[in-house]
Amino acid sequence: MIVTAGTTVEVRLPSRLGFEKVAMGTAASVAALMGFPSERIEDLKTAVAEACINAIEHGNHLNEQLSVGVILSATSDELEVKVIDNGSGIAKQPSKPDIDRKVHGEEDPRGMGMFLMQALVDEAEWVKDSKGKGSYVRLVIRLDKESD
Amino acid sequence: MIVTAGTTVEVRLPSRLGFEKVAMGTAASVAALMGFPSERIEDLKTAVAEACINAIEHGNHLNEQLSVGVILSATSDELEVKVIDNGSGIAKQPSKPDIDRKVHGEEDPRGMGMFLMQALVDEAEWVKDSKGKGSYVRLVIRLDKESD
Amino acid sequence: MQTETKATIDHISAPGGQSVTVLRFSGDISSSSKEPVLGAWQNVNGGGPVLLDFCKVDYINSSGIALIIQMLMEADKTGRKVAAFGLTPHFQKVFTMVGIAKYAGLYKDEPTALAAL
Amino acid sequence: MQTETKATIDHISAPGGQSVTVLRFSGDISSSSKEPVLGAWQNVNGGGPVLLDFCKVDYINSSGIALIIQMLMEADKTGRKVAAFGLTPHFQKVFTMVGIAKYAGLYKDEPTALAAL
Ligand SMILES: Nc1ncnc2c1ncn2[C@@H]1O[C@H](COP(=O)(O)OP(=O)(O)O)[C@@H](O)[C@H]1O
Ligand SMILES: Nc1ncnc2c1ncn2[C@@H]1O[C@H](COP(=O)(O)OP(=O)(O)O)[C@@H](O)[C@H]1O
Repeated sequence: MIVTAGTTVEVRLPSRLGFEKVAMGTAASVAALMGFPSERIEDLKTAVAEACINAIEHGNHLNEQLSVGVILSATSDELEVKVIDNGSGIAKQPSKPDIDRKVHGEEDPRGMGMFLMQALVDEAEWVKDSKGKGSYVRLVIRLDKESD
Repeated sequence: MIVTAGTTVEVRLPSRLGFEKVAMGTAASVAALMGFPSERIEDLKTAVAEACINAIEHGNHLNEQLSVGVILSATSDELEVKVIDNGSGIAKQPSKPDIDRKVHGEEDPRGMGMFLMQALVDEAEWVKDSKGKGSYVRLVIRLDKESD
Repeated sequence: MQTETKATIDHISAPGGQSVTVLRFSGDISSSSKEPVLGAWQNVNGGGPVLLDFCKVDYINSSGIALIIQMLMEADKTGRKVAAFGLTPHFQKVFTMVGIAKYAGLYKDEPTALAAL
Repeated sequence: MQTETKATIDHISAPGGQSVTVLRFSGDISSSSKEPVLGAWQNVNGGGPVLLDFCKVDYINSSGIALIIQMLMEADKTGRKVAAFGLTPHFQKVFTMVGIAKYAGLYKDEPTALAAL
């Protein structure tokens, strides 16, 4: 058993669609323990789900031999969630989804995950793999912040 | 990132009372994904909470530098949950709680955790540390089994 | 290991007498829901409005939202009116964030959605 | 990082006119609940029955159950009647498994518990 610091919870999931729900359940429990209101917990759950889906699909290419890591670090006023995969990270930040273009078939109907993460949490940052330790997205929600 | 098999979810929690709720949330999500009915999920949540509380209190003696490991392994018909601590395991199986003796002050009012684990899940087994890898309790719930 | 998506089709009348198709979804709405969601849309007949019932859906992710946008694409082609009800406040917010509210009215329940047609 | 236990004390009358003390708990009932749970019990006066209200409690662990047994010990000493209500079906089962049902009636809600006194 590895020694870890005080308030870190780590989860490792198989790279199979559906398992993002396990990360949602874990993140929701940590956020509830920290006293986040239920609307903020819903925001976090959706952001964590989208981060895990991307890690499973785009990072680990649905290879079930690879796992997705989720590291939840709680301090007295914020919760940071890192979702780590074995890929090389995002090539570029996608443009904001444009519903008119989507509805008129001028833009892929998909491509809303990263936008939702940014819209739902207080901080969302994508970090590309440097030393083979995996790429990750870092999501932060703060206790004093109102739900947008 | 470590490579793991297909349907294993691993969680690492700090040895602090309250964090058993995170294991409950994770276990509930995995069980829901597997299609367990809600009563069985409640049984599992209570059993996993009691296992984590014992690991935190009796195994790791509330030392927050140590973490509690929870390994959830799903097959098509059962879910196994191992809760691992750094202690040397249980000395002996406690006797079944006797409510009359408790109410009359002849027995410690505590001492119901292991009894509840055994009563709530289909299998509960305590394994003592052998090679410094930690002691664990292994809980199993099966998909076809009715809630007792 | 995902909760299967189911869709049923109901035909009802709005208070004004107009005939309305209701697509009632249950389970998850995710990438594995393509067949049930778009298949249900294929079975919508006539030119009347369509209501999407999400009362029994508790998980929707961005791939599921993309399927809903695909229904809106089809509706837009023929000028068919679409509205949705039964979303939690969280998913009403999410649908509004991605712009769906611009193409489909979002209502709390079926009577409210029907009254607004 | 645990949800604080709160207890309030109400004095009500049973349908038969008997005066009844109700201890209403909220939050978690766990090892950190010793003060609020046993402190509330210290404040019970008179010899009448006591109802334990768990409607607003959603987490109880075995350390919390031990505190409930300690209240039953105190009640047993003076022959005071105790009943509980508002437990989920799961916790009704758990309370029955550990034998609490032998010393405290378990009822679905307050009127049912009051009627049974
Ligand atoms: N973890 C990741 N690893 C590699 N590429 C990623 C990752 N997350 C996102 N991307 C890239 O960014 C794009 C946009 O992602 P997103 O907004 O979530 O929409 P979608 O997943 O529907 O395409 C993806 O199509 C993919 O190319
Ligand atoms: N993980 C563990 N490591 C070491 N000892 C344990 C562990 N779990 C249980 N025990 C021992 O077994 C006893 C009975 O446990 P339990 O039935 O859960 O009741 P309680 O925790 O209230 O004492 C504990 O008091 C402890 O001595």
